[in-house]
Amino acid sequence: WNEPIIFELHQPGEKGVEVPLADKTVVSEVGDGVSMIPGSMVRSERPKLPEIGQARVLRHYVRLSQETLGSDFNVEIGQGTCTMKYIPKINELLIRNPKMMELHPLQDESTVQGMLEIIHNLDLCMREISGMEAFSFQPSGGTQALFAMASIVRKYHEARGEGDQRNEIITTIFSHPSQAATAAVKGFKIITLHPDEDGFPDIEKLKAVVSERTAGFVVANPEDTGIYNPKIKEFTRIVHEAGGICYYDQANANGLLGITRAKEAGFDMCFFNLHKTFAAPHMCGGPATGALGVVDQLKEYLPGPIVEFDGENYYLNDDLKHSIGKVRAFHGVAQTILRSYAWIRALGPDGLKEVAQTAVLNNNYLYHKVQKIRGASAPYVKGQRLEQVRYSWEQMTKETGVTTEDVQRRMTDFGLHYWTSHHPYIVPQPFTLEPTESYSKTDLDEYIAALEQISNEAYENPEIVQNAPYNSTIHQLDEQNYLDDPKEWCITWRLYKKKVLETALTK
Amino acid sequence: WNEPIIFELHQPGEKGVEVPLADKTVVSEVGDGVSMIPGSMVRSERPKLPEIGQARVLRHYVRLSQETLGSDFNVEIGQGTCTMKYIPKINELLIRNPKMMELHPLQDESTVQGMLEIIHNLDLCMREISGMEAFSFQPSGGTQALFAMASIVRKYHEARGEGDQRNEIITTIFSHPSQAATAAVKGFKIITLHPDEDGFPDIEKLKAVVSERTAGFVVANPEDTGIYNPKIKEFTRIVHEAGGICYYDQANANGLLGITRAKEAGFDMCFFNLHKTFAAPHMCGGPATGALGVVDQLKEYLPGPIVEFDGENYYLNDDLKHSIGKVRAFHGVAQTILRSYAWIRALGPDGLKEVAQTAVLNNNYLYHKVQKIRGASAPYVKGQRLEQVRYSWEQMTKETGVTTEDVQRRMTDFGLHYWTSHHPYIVPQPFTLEPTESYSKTDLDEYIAALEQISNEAYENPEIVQNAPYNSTIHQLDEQNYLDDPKEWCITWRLYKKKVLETALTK
Amino acid sequence: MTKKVHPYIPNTVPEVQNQMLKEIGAESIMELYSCIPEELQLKEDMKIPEALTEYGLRRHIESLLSKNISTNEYLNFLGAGCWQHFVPAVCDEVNQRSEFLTAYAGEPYEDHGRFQALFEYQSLVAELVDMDVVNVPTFDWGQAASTSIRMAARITGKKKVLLAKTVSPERAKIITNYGSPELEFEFIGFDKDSGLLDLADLKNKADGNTAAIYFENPSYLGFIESQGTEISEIAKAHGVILVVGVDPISLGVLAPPSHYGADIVCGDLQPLGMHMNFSGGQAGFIATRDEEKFIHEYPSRLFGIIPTVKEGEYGFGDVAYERTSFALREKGKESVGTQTALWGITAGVYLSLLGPNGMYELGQTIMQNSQYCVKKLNKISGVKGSLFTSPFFKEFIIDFNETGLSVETINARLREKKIFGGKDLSQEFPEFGQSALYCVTEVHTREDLDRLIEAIEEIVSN
Amino acid sequence: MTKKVHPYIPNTVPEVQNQMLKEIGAESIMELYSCIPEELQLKEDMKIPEALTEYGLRRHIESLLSKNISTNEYLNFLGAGCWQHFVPAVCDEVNQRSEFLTAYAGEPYEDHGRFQALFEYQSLVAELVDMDVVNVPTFDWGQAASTSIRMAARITGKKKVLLAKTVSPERAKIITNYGSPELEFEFIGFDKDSGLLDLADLKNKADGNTAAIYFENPSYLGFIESQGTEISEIAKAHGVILVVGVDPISLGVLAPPSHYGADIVCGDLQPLGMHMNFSGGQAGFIATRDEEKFIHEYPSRLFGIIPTVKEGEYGFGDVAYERTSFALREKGKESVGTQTALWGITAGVYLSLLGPNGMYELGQTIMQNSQYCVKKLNKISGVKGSLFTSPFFKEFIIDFNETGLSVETINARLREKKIFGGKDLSQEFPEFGQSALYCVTEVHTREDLDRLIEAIEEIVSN
Repeated sequence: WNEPIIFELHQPGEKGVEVPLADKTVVSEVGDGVSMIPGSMVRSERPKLPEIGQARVLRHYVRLSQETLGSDFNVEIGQGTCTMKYIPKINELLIRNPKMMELHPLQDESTVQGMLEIIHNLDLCMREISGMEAFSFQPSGGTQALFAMASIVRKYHEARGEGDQRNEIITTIFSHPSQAATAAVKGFKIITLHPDEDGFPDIEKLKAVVSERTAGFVVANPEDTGIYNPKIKEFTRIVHEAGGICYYDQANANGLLGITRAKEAGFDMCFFNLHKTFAAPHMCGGPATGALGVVDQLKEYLPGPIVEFDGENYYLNDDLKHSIGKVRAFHGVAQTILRSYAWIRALGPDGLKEVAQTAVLNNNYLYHKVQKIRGASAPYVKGQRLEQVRYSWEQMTKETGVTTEDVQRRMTDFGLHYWTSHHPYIVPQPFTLEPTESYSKTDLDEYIAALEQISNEAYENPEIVQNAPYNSTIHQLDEQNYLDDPKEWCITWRLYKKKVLETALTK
Repeated sequence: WNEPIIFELHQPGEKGVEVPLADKTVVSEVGDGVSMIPGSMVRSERPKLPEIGQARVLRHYVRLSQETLGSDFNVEIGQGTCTMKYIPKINELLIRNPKMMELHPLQDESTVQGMLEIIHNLDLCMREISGMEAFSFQPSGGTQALFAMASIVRKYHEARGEGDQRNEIITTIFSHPSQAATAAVKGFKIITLHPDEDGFPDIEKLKAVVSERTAGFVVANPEDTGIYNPKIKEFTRIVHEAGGICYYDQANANGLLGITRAKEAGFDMCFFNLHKTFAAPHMCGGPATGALGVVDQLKEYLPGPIVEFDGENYYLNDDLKHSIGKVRAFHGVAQTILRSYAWIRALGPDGLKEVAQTAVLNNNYLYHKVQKIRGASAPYVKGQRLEQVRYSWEQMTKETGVTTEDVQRRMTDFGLHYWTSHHPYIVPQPFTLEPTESYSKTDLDEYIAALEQISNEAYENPEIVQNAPYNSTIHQLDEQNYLDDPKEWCITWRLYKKKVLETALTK
Repeated sequence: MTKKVHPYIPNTVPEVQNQMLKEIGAESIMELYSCIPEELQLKEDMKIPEALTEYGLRRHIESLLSKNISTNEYLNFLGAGCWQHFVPAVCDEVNQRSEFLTAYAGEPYEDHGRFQALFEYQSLVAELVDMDVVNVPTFDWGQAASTSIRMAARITGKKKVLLAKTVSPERAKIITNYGSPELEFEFIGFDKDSGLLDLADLKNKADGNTAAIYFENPSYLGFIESQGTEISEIAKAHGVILVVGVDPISLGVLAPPSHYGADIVCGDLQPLGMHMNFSGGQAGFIATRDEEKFIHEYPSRLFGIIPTVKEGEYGFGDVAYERTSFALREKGKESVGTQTALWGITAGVYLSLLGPNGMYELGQTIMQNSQYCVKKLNKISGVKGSLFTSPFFKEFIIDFNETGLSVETINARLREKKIFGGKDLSQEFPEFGQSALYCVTEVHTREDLDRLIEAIEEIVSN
Repeated sequence: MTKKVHPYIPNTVPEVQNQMLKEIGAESIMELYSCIPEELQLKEDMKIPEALTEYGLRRHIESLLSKNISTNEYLNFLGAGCWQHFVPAVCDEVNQRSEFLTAYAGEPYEDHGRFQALFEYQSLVAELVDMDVVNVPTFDWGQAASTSIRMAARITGKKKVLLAKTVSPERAKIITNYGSPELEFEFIGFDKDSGLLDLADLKNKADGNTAAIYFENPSYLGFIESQGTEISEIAKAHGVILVVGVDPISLGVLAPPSHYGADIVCGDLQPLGMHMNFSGGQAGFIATRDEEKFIHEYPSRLFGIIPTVKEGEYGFGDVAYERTSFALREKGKESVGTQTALWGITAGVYLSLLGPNGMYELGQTIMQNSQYCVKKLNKISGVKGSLFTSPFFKEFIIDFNETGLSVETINARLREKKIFGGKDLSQEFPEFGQSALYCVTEVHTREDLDRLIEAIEEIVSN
């Protein structure tokens, strides 16, 4: 499809849908309704939205959907760290129940017992998986969960009178950027540990930075390299001894379910991305859920309300003594809570463990195969990878000039995703693959074959890769300054009309 | 996508879904259950279905869906006679209600009052639209409705003791092939009238063929040429005077809603395709509904049961004295009945008339434009077209060698459908366009532009058209004898394995 | 004509209409209707309620539907040709995809996916019935049986058709209307204890004028017809084509009719992934061997796999198109039109998901659950769990004659307990007195079955 | 480890696992876990119920959900930040498309459609608020307001933030937690009769240290804040950035805050096509002028339209990516991650469907319906339909103080009549005594409103 921008479909007079109008009796009672608006607040011109018939609006968006590569459509292992797994269709069907979709969050508790029970049941499951003792599902994404945890750390030290003194949060460079960013928003100074030469967080560096200023330590384990830090319990001990809180970014938990837990590793808090490990869909980037679990001691700090059970009824407890308040409206993303609960129930305890084991098996298979591809390598320690690996094309780039961004565009031609890594590129020419448990050996072999072919192309005829894509929805972007020059960028259609179309006319 | 055949995805041991197993108590009571099967009836080997994980099955079918051009995705005016109109999404949402999907047809009437009311309400609407006096929605397609009408014709004459004598049905060549075919199944001799030089059914020919053997007359009006027979009332009078029943194929009714009706034209029966004129989706070719309406005198001949209302409750009346019995199980395609009822209610009487008027306007606009395209023409009378037109590329074929089949393949490159016409090709190098009311002027202009471009290509470089398609999901088919030679045809994968794959191995 | 622009009709915008009329050279739209004689033009308004907005429509339809009670709300034991089975969510996802939903009769290029999905459906059902050819599906089992029988009549050139008396009476109505006046139908009796076909009666009636014998297995009444081979031998002896109707969901555990001599197999796809939809989920299939005499008698479309000009690429097309009414009008084989393609695709999805083992397990679960139900019912005084002595699959007749209650009464009392009891057979089979056809499948948990059993016990003992 | 193969995990097939292990050169999967110290490995089983089949899961979840009573079943007048509106079916169709549902963070090539849909969403909301820049949506209104305020603080380099006391208390909690410890918050009072911001108090508190003033319009309490221009003048006088929160569904009839001087506008997209989902439908937006100082302070992604190497083709990319935490970690602007992209796409679909006239008509219907409700309520003795004298949009406070009944009691009695009454304000605004915040929208028919009014009349007069 070569689908225009929606504004280009404008045909004055057309209509996409008829809205409900007020009943005649209502109109005869109150008139036009809008005369009540104070003069200063009347909108004088209608918004310049396009007017388009319903069929054309639909056609536009379904065509755009076909130009979007959802995980239902490809061997989605190229978006490493994102844990792109199979999204069970039954769960999508279950959330379309009006008794879920049409609930208002302020309904009396007696009328939402089913929903509260689902939330509570998920809480119980998450406790088993993590060893934590209370969960909040209010944070609606990993970033918001990290922010909530940073808030708890601050509140905790404030409650103990150390709020001003403890103003440092320690993290590692292979952890998600949001760990550092959210702690900084919460006013903390960030200390970032770089890995040792094998790719492990360096315990000596940790020892060097802890102090009475240490408020907390946040880390992913395994990190985005897929390397598990076996000394994690020592790390948490060191931080605890310095008086800090240890919190755990479990975005990379997919290889750990039923294998090892936050509690035993010494963490006080952790969060899981329900939209990653727990098979809720990513929905182009949310809404999502960062399930936030804490030990008993920190329960009173959670954002409220949380769901509790009194043996007979489920109820909302908003009476948390040290609560940080709220991080998000009402109760979070209920559909995703339901999806993840359903997913856990479809797997059971054995199934969850098989998820982890198969994810690790798949990843190690891939790891084994990718390293055999000419020009590709996996920096740091040999082996010891769990659910994902950050690879490098450093050698290929040196030898052929083909970069990881070139490979990225070329992978599109195979109908596959491919992601490099978060910035900064500590690993040169990086790419990160996470096969999860959802893909079969045949699927993995297909992905590997595509990488092999591109490597061959790079060594034989690098231009093939550099000029890609060929079979994508669009051709290579002409970036120049269009995205970074304030005079050129066009963040909306009205700016495009002003900066590009009208300028072109006057030329 | 280059998606394999589903059997090629087979991986022994994989599983697409877990079926419910019997409870332990049940098993302990009855054992394995299958031992009860008499020896002669045991299946000794499991069926050779493929074993595939759920995600891969889904991926396969959603990819195939993307390789299918539904009317949601294109300016669907090229499938003339099919009345491809906008399928309102609200209706699709309404039929997914469990109180519709999960009804059993034999439930007690008291538990399906809502469904029966919908059927009855639709009946009332259809009576207004047609002038008929009772409807059955049991026939699940136009063909089945035509068959039911042929059955009623026979039963009617049998009831009057003329069953053997009246064994001829008269039809016209521009009517749908099923009119003739279903009457033939019902044992009638078919008399087909060809048009006069202006494309009208020839009244003199009709007069010449009616006799005491005439059982019935079946016709579409307008026919598939889009030409309305203005003498239709005379036709029905002549047939009635000869003692025959007149029945009306209203597959082409989209230009007539609120404008003219079966009753006034003198018909005794008619049917409408709910999946055409009444905006139910075509679903790749069914399930569908042929809504069958009759005058009071023929009500007792309908297939049973029909829905009636006693002023308080809705009930099923299966006590029809001369009923032909049944043509289809239970009550027909209830979802489609609901859809069409919803569509009528969304439009109201004025909206229905606007449907007809706009369909006719759109068609005449297209008619006007297409005739200006080099090499294209619209045979027969000038003007007087209602909702569709059968065009001809006769001139272009003579001048360039490009045939209507070549154009058909080339149109796929524009992401558009294009249909030639039913056999036999009375109109040479035919194509049939029916724009309906659903497409905007812009949409029609887009379609016209594609035809114009192809005409230009044909005159300038015919090979472009002849070697098409280029951008379709697949390349040109290599037909040879693969479809008509019994040794070559492969109607299932198992035959393909036997005839092609195994033969290739032994070569 | 109102000035309101409808969301479904873009060209109701007056400016656009005027522009188009100008282009055409017409004054008004009604001018375009001049070909319709004045006397035929409708003068009055249609008595149809005024238009509703989308929201108003939704409220209206939902309030109507709310008067229904679905089988999600009440426990359901009705079957008799439309059955409640587990529908995998992936089936719904695929058949609700707007591409499949709104496609129709496109060509092998732009509709490649539809052709492939239907070819695969043919291939998957072929494995299930263990035959080489399956059609693009027709309306329902009744139509499939009717056409199978007419195919047999054309092949043999004969007119007499023998139907088992235990064939579903509704289907028998469809078959006889579809066959008449050309064919003649006779019924073959059955054994009152076992339900099995009366072989003596069959031998008596089958002769050189017989085109086809048709019976169903498992039968409409639930029992398993174990005499397939014997029936087939009688058919062969007279050159009769044996047509067998089958519930495809039984074929994970039961032998497909091709194994005991059926020439044509037909049945309903509804159990394979279709919701009941008040009977909107029916779809018929026909299967035969790959022999010209069969292929050339199919009225349906048959999609075949063929190569394209690109090496290794699959394409699809119509096999032997020239036999159809599309090609030959009344000279074609019966007729073909819009039938039930989407359900064919769905059945394909279903079979791909379940695979050989799923089909086996499912058959087993159904047998276990239904046997459990009968066993427990037998313990209720006055109730006979299964009227027939034969083994059964999924359905069975409960004999209530000894309870002194009519099935109508029992069913009314069951409804009070939120249960839909089985189909009352007293009209169709008066010889069974007060008996009802119950359907138990994999959707019934033990708790569901116990609830039924307790309810019946309570009703009959009061 | 069990031998059962799960449908979600293809590689649980033992033969395949063995083949893969062999390839890797490992003996067992647990060998791959050798990097996890023994002492950290979980020994006991997790206490989670055993796996359910798909059908069992469906029964389980549906039985839990059946304990809920939805707003389809009861008439609902709750709003207060999550509102019941008409959701066009096309919105659901688009956001349930499996492509959009399961996509994530792909590149501008293979995810071109996602980029375009989000760019269009930005562009459509930009027209609604009449500003030039809109972000890819964030979590909810609370987050959008929090970030808008922090943007203002970064731009001005100041720390004091003034919040209207009528800001939603829940949002105020989010804002203050998000702003602390860096920012200082003070509240501005309101007029008890009209609800309007106390301009004197504002003048008093606004000074050279003030980064931002934030109020909402229509306010949380429903009234229309008519002093936009005056507030803006006070802000300008001190170089303060004016942040206004808005319910976007009001903007067909109400002036957008940019028209009365707002620098940053934020709000919640939920009314624009999202089902309530127990609050799962929330999504926040932020809009500003196209000025570098604003753009560079957005933490969110901003998609821009750019050319491709092919003439006339559109492509999309991240504008000023370097400001984000993706690029700079803690040096970036706040943080960015998975937020609410699908709701952004949906809001775009919604606005495309309604167009300018639909948005106007919708606003009008809401005003008419809510005014009707207040007018009728005023006729009930002891009930004051609207506590404030100001005009309102969609929500209003019913004053029950004269009835002698608590809101809690009234709501309980309303539930008996299958009505969800408005939100009890006695906790958040004790100064209003027994008052409740009611929400009336286009989903309420006159019959619905009359039902409410009659119910209240009956309750308070007994």
